Amino acid sequence: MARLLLLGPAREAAGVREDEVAGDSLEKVLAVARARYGEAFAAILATSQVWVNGEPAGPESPVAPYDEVAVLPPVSGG
Amino acid sequence: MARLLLLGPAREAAGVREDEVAGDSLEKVLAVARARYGEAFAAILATSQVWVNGEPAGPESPVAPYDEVAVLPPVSGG
Amino acid sequence: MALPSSPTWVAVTPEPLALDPLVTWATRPDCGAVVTFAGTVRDHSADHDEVVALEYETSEPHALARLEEVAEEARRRWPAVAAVALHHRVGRVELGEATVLVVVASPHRAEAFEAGRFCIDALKRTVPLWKREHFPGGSAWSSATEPIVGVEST
Amino acid sequence: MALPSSPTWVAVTPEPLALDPLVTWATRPDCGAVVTFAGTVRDHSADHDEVVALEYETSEPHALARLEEVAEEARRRWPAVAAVALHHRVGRVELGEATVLVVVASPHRAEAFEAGRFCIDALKRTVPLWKREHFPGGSAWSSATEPIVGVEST
Repeated sequence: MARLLLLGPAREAAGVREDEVAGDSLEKVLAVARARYGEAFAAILATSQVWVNGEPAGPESPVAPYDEVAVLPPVSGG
Repeated sequence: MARLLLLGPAREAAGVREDEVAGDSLEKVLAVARARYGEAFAAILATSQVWVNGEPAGPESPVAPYDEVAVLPPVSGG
Repeated sequence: MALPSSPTWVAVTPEPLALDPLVTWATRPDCGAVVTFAGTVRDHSADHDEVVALEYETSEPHALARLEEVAEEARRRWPAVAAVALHHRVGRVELGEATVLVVVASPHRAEAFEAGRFCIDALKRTVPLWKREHFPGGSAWSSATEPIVGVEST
Repeated sequence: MALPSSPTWVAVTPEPLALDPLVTWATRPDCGAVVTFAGTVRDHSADHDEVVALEYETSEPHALARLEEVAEEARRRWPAVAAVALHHRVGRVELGEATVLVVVASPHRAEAFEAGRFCIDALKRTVPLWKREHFPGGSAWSSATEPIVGVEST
């Protein structure tokens, strides 16, 4: 199970900050997340960057157990 | 008598910070100062700006009693 | 928030920020210039006529890693830069308080100004931070957002 | 050094300088950016391998008038600038201490950085201040000098 980290508006839309999700590619992990958290989350995910273990990743990226999948909506620091 | 204000290296070369000098033009006031304080002061005066009552002034500028004649060598603030 | 021995000091903290300790830390015997930037909470925003506080959310390890990268990149672009501190508040920050501090020390002022400007510009685009605006009667995420990018692309 | 009600605060003082009170003063509810510059005493100079302190001499009324003019000119060139503080030490300043502080607050950061840079550059060329360098065994006027010019020509 990958560890999901949902931040800012993604955390709010999902109703949870950390979760566990099955799937051996980023695409599969995110499909599970979309199904689990619903449309508001899916809309935010569509505009977000996704990191695997702190590195930007694409749909094909492999995901191993204990990998951290972080969903980062557009940022507003400073 | 004009009031002379000698600053920084000009003060040090003259040995005095404030003095009184006769003369109804800047040229005359500075000639008295040169004679009074000697060559080291004259050398510094040659590279200095001179203000009368806080405004840049030239040799022909009139100087009235109680006017302040300030000698400002090149600056090094900051 | 222990003082680091290396010349980069990054932090995300729920505590109020103060400049003087950072400037004292950044000042080096061989440096004559310290430039700082403080971002502060404004009473209005693009979305709301009245803002009473901001509230920042982050992932601390990811934020610290990116802040370190911003400092490294500043030093790579301006090698004379001697010390860089990047501190960001998290949690609720009241009107008038500082949300972020950038401190850059260098031998001369030109590179301190340039590197300071780079650091705050890069921080805003590369560090995982999300801002909620609190206004009378509620709160909402700021709409002043940018897709997060890598430090190398700033 | 009483707090002024106008948004310009200039001072020449023999007391140590601190940034946080100036930044607190400069921060306005409608401003989100405060840029500061601190000049500090370096351990060497163009003239001396070892410098232990600086000593500044001025004419306080003339220096204050010129500092006011620098602040006015910054506000004229960057009308969004909301608050400007320009404080300079006089007398002896030890290694590592700040000799001058520039603080500029404005709604956005671009003009705060630009106006801050302008203020320190203009201050150095227009304000009557003279620096002696103290080194082991003696002291001498700094040779890093510029003819004093009017603020309008900076």
